[in-house]
Amino acid sequence: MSFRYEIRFSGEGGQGLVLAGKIFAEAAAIYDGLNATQSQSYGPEARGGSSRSEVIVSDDEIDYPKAVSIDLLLALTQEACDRYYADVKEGGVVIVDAAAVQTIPEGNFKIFQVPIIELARQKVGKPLFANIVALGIIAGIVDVVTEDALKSAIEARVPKGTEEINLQAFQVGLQEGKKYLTSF
Amino acid sequence: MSFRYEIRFSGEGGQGLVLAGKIFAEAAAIYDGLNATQSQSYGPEARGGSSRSEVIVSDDEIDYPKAVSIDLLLALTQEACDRYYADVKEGGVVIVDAAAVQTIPEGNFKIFQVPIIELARQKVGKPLFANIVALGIIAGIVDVVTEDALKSAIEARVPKGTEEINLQAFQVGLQEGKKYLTSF
Amino acid sequence: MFEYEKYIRKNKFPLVWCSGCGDGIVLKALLRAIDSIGLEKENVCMVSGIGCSSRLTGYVDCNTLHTTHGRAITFATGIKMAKPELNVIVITGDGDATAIGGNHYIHAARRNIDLTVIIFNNFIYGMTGGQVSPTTPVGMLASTAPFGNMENTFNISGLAQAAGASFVARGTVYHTVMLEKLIKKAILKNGFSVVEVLSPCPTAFGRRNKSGTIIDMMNEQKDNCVTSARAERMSERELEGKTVIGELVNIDRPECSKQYRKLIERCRSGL
Amino acid sequence: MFEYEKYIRKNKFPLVWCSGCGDGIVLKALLRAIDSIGLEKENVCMVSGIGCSSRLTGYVDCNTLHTTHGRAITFATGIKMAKPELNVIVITGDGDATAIGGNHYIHAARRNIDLTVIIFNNFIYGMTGGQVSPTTPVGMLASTAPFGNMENTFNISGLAQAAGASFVARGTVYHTVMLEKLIKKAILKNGFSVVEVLSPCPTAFGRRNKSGTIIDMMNEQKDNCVTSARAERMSERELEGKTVIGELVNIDRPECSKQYRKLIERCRSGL
Amino acid sequence: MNVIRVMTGNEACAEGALAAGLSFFAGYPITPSSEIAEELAELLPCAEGVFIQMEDELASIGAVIGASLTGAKAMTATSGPGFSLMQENIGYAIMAEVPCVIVNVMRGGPSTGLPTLPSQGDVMQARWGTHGDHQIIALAPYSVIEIFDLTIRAFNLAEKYRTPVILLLDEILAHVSEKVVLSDTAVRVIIDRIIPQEAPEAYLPYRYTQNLIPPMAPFGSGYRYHVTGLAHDETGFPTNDPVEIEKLLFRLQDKIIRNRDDIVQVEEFLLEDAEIGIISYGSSARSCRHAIRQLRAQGVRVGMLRLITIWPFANVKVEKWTKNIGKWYVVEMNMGQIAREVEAAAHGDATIFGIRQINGEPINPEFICQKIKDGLNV
Amino acid sequence: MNVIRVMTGNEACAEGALAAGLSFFAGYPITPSSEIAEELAELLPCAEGVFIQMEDELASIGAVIGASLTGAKAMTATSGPGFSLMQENIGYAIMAEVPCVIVNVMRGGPSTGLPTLPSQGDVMQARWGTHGDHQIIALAPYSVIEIFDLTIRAFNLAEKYRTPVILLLDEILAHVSEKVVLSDTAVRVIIDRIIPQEAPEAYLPYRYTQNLIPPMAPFGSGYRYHVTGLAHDETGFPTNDPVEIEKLLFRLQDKIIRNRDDIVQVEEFLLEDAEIGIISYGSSARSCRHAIRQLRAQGVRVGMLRLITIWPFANVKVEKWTKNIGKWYVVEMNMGQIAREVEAAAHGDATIFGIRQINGEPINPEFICQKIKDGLNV
Amino acid sequence: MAGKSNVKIHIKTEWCKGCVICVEYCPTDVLAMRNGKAYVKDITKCTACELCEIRCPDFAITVLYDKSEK
Amino acid sequence: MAGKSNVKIHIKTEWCKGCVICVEYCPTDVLAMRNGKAYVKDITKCTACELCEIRCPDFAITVLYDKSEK
Ligand SMILES: Cc1ncc(C[n+]2csc(CCOP(=O)(O)OP(=O)(O)O)c2C)c(N)n1
Ligand SMILES: Cc1ncc(C[n+]2csc(CCOP(=O)(O)OP(=O)(O)O)c2C)c(N)n1
Ligand code: SF4
Ligand code: SF4
Ligand code: SF4
Ligand code: SF4
Ligand code: SF4
Ligand code: SF4
Ligand SMILES: [Mg+2]
Ligand SMILES: [Mg+2]
Repeated sequence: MSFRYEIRFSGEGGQGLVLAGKIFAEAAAIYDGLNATQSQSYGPEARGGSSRSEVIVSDDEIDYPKAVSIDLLLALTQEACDRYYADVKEGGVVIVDAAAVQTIPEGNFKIFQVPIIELARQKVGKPLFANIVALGIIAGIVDVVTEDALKSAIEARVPKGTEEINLQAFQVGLQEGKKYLTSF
Repeated sequence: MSFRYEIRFSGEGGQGLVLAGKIFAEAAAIYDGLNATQSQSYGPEARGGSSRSEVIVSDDEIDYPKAVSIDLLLALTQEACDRYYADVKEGGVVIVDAAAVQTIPEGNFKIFQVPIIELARQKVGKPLFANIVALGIIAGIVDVVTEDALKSAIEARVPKGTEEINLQAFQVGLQEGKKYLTSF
Repeated sequence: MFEYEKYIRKNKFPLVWCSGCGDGIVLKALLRAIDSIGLEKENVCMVSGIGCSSRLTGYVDCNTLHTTHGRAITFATGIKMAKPELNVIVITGDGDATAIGGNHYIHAARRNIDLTVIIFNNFIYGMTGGQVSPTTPVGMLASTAPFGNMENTFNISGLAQAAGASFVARGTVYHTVMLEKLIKKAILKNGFSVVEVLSPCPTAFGRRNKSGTIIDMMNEQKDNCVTSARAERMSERELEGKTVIGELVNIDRPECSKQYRKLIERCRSGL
Repeated sequence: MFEYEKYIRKNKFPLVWCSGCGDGIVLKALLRAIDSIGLEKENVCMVSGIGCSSRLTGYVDCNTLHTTHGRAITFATGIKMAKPELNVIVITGDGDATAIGGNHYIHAARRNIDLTVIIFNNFIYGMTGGQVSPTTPVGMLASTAPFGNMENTFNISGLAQAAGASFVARGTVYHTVMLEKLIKKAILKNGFSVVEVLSPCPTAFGRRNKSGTIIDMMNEQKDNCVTSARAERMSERELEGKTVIGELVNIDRPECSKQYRKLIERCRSGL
Repeated sequence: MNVIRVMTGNEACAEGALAAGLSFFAGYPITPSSEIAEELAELLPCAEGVFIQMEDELASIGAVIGASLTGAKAMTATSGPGFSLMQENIGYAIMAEVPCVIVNVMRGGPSTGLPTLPSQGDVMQARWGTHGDHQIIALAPYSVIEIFDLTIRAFNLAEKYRTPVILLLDEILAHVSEKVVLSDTAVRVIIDRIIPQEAPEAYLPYRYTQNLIPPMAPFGSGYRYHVTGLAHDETGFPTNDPVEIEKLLFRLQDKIIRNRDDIVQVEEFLLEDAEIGIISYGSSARSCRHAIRQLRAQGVRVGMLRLITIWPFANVKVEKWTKNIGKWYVVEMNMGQIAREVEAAAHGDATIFGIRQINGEPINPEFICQKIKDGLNV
Repeated sequence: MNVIRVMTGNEACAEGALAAGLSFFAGYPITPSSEIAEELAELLPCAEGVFIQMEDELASIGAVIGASLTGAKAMTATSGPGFSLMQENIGYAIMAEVPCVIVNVMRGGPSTGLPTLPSQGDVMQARWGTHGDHQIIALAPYSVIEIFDLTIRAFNLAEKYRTPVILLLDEILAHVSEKVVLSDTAVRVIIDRIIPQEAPEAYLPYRYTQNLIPPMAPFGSGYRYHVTGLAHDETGFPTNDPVEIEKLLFRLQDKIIRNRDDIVQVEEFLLEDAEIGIISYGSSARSCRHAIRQLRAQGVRVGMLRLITIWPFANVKVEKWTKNIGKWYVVEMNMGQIAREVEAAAHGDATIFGIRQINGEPINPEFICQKIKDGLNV
Repeated sequence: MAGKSNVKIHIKTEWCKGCVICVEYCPTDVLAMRNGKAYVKDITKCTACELCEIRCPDFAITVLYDKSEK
Repeated sequence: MAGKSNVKIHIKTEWCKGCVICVEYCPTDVLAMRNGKAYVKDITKCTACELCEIRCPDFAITVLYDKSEK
């Protein structure tokens, strides 16, 4: 049977989670020849507040483009984590920012506490790169999309002139992620 | 069976035919205890052009308020006469202004050529009163609504201060009409 | 003798307007202005809204568009932006342009799009039988102002100026020759141009307000108007109760459709 | 210390607006103005359209009405005419008031109906993410003006004046104290009053136009504004590039809702 | 005492509104509705009410909603093009539950169409003209006196159910003059909106009361609350909570649907022994009555189910009658807008024929007779 | 060559329009449609086309009609509130037969409702929103690539039938990013309007041609004629002649209705062996496909008739399939707008259930599965 | 003032609506009304000033003359 | 400039959005930012001018002092 992998990127407005989702989807769809959809949800209030972006990857047609049972949840804030962990499926993966998420949810899933924002600050220079670092971490932990595809998608999507530093951020995440390596 | 009497007042804009129709309807409905409806039709162009006003009088409820077979047609212009005479029912009455309508329609109806406008000018003072003169003529010729009812309706409807002269116009018409007396 | 026949749709005559309605006089001035410029009928597009005055478009042998109430300027904007080589003339009434259509009027002025808007101001809603308009003078009667209008009125020309129009003028049907010249200037102006024409409505306005015949109403124009040139030399007090006619505004500002063509050029040349 | 708590709906806080959005500063000035007049909350009615700024009404503990985009003034007109004893304050954005709502804006000014309209001018459509507005300066970027805005802009205040407003003022969020005073005067004025407030949008306008932080944007207000009093003593050239703030128009004209009450009196007394 | 008058439909509408307690009218002139405004311009100030001619129809409906929020009984009147322009704010009145009456005097459409000629082409628009799911009440009188009565009823329903009510007239009814007998003494039922009894602090403007209709406090009466066109909870403040959204939208639906029996009125005219049924409404129903009398005189047993309430649709009655009578004609001055509804309600139980006319002329009774007689032979 | 891209529905709409030959866009921003305008603001000038942001939606549709009259392929995009404001002039475009495309990206209603959340609540409004009798074409794609294709088709139908065409998207489709494969080489069918062949003197702008669609001369091409929203005869000038009126209104109806076969498209998805049918459209149809696959995996034989053309309604297909399959679920994000149409078309031949959701959330496939499984036990 | 020779005034009565504008504003009293329509009372006084033509709202008057003579 | 005694500045951190306006426009450098929120760095310099309060868009600052002392 065909596979369907659901990722939810969550955190707050301004953390670039929609971009992360788009890059992931493009990596899958354009460079890995899979199907992918990406969507986001708008909070009740347009400004600020929590933000979420979902990517579905599949080798078949993707009918319903919203998450139904999440394979992987990334949460960069406590609020986002609290709100979304319950949607993660049994045996799924939850990656949280180690500093921002202090209360760790319990459930039938693997949890990874990674100092994502800190890594971005220290090893890339700005917390702004947390979204790309997170992409690296995901690539390190799960095997849905190839590293090469993600790199190509990053190069194509980020603003001209920032390709280098973004790829560096990806590498930082990748290495960190590989420490937690799991198999898909 | 109940009776239904249909009158169409026709001529051109500004001849007061809508007012004539309303007076006739009020005479029947308010003062003679009958039912009555009055309606008018607007030409394709709002300004000027031919004008028509229809009154239906009945002792029963009036369902369809438009003329279906006309009992009496008043025509103050040739155009109006040409346009409407065909809707007059067999044995109906057609009253035309003797000066304005030169081509007399042919059909199975009684036709009366009356110098209505001329009477208004000469005996009342202004051609403007032709509509009230016509009411008198109709009252003289057919017996649908009582003279008294028409007089009361005229008094109630015409602008304050003009009651006298309008009643005079009615009398002028009435006398003329009686010359042609017929029975209903 | 001017050959109106060259520009009219003769088989649609006689005109729908009432006897004495000023609108026919404006139509003639407009045709003479078009002729004097030498515009090709193919390249003239007249767009009107809804109202007595807006029926004008049916009579002119060019590209004519009778739209919805108040929206003529929006249709005209689409035409001008899509085909800037057309001369687009908007025919509208005081109600059409400044009541329901007021927003489009000020926005077209702001954009300074090259339309010529001729507003037939009869101070009333003629078509619907004499309701009050944003230009009905205070105290005047209308079917929906049976106790006399008590709302302040628009200064149609002042509004266009404040919104950004390039050319604003006021004319009357009495001053027929001047009217033709003002319309001509307005058409020739590169930018948003307005000619407000005081065009009496003897039926819906005149009758109710006992303004007398159309002659009385035109004589009133003769007696009551001063040209903008003369008005400049008059004091506030002398001007009281007078109507200023003639050219009121004539300035140069960037025009919308041409600005857009420049952008296309820029994109095309990859700048 | 001012007791804002008396006037706000505390349980709706924190405010929906972005960090640094000027709108909160205006809200505070408005509350202080209301307090300084001594208006009863029961008798204050705030009516807004749709937009970031229009979300303000949700936060004030009075009769509040969040209407449809561009139509706040029409609802407010109904309220004022039906219940003239209410103090009706309209909260609106540059887009809400002058793009989609432009017609109601000029008509309310024409009628000179006793509303106080506070226009939050951030030169952009904030709520929908930064599209060009009729006040976006020429050359500035917006999501629907990716090559820079090339349309001329409205002078919001000038438009109100031309349409007939009684009171027109312009303020900024930097000049907070003056803003409070202008709003107070506007509310007290018997007639149509407008306060245009320059309220920076760091998100939808600032980011795209590299205007820096909200501090940079407020400093720009500090550096670039001259009061109307001072402006009168400045030459055209000196005024170039400056923004005039303060009271711009203050005249007395018949007010609409009161005129109507007079008519009712007239009818009642059978005159 | 009875007063006998001859008046037009538009006059009757204006006077009915005043009798219902109208105190605010905002409108913009349009044929064939303008006389309603003209009447009220004259009558309202004398009744201490407000008449205002707005700059357009968008503004008219806005002002009406605003006035209603202060407690006024408020109305506007228009025709097709203006009715189209009002659609956005009709939706607002539905969402914010602001009572008001909107008169649409139908003329020929689409677009500017036939400004002076009658039609019934806006029936479906009255139901579906505004965006988003909603319910609406629409009434269609068929005589001048019924215009008077149903105008009052429109206000009663608006106030009772906190909702806009649409009164559908047509050019014929608007302009026909007809005898009406107005009784001074007859007790007229006038319903006013329910105002809150609780203290302001306890007031929830959109409370889920048992009858689904929250009491409504006039602005300026000491109840300070928030009104919005956004989806909102009981407090009146915006919400994006799916549960609250659903609760709201279902309440808005149910307050109308569950009260169908109170709202829906029909007239059953000579149906008891009928072998052929007619469904009609408004001025077309007058043509039908005329035709029915004529047909019956010729021995054809025809009757009519006349819709007085158009929306919500008289499903129950139509279902019942289409089970009883197998052949129906739906007579209307449009291309079959109500015929579609009848079709759906009949579930195949009866054959439905449309008698339609869209040429700007009223439907001639003779035409109906002919169609029905033609049908007898097949 | 094939180009693989990931794009949103709104982007696909903008690009589809350009591929169809769009050269004029006028609009006013509104969530969730604004990105269509934003894309085109950037792309149109480079394609020598015109983008203009108007002062409101009334102006937007006006400008679009004006531009189309000069020969441009013209479009606007909006959402519920703006769509309501456009209704008057949509009627104008129908009456004057001016081709154009109107995109309505549906969000929750009524009124301001749920600006950022999806719904399918404007389906009936698309059919009946403007006053007067009329026909309309409306299409509802269900994927990003289908948005691209149907945007082109919308232009083709508009130009072919001289009529406005409505493209109904919803918030989900507008904002979802999806893989699309665009082929450079595949021949895309692009239909342009028919222009007159006769000399200007002989041109009748509203001629009763055999195919009912009069050729259309662009303004400024030497054909000087008159266009009005009043009822008009073949010459384009106003008429009140009942015969001419009827001719016009029937032609406007028939040019759509007689071409149903060309216009109406449906997708029959796993219907052949189905015992239970689903009817759905737009993004709801994606939930249905997901549910169908799941149900079939569990042995439930379900299939779907997916409406691609919403209006004119796919009566023939629905009639056919409801005769074949006795149990149907109509799945939509509204209170059952299309379910009513299905009911009418089924004539009682099948039982119709609605699966509705109006809480701002997309319909979860699990919810559909559950409903259908619940139905198995009764 | 003596009129021009060679002047002809053509009045299209089907279009004339009898508004009297031409009569009123003719400087030399050339025109008059009869049966609600304008007619030429005395062409000899006509100066071919065209004021009647220019102001007739209904396109009903045409002033014809040989321009070379003017 | 010496600050006022008896002044208290209350910052409601739940409402503060960290826009820095208060910090920037405090004439005597009383306030500063920490973790994206404003805090009172040195109350002794505060003159109770209320400029911070008046300009805080988020109602997050309250300046409390005994007015009689002013
Ligand atoms: C949307 C809409 N509202 C109202 C009308 C009715 N209507 C037609 S013309 C008109 C006013 C005309 O007044 P004006 O523009 O001054 O033109 P006039 O007839 O005086 O030349 C009105 C209100 C309409 N056609 N459409
Ligand atoms: C009829 C309609 N059209 C468009 C919109 C979308 N919309 C909401 S707010 C807005 C513009 C807001 O701009 P502005 O009035 O300047 O307020 P700001 O958000 O900048 O404070 C728009 C276009 C709408 N809600 N309704
Ligand atoms: S009603 Fe007035 S504006 Fe209309 S045609 Fe008659 S005179 Fe002219
Ligand atoms: S987008 Fe701009 S206007 Fe809207 S809340 Fe944010 S800063 Fe304020
Ligand atoms: S041309 Fe001049 S002089 Fe001759 S009739 Fe006309 S107005 Fe009189
Ligand atoms: S001006 Fe023209 S319409 Fe008027 S009376 Fe003279 S000829 Fe006739
Ligand atoms: S009150 Fe004045 S001095 Fe004190 S912290 Fe605030 S701004 Fe600074
Ligand atoms: S001004 Fe207010 S919101 Fe901004 S940083 Fe200071 S306390 Fe926080
Ligand atoms: Mg007018
Ligand atoms: Mg703004």
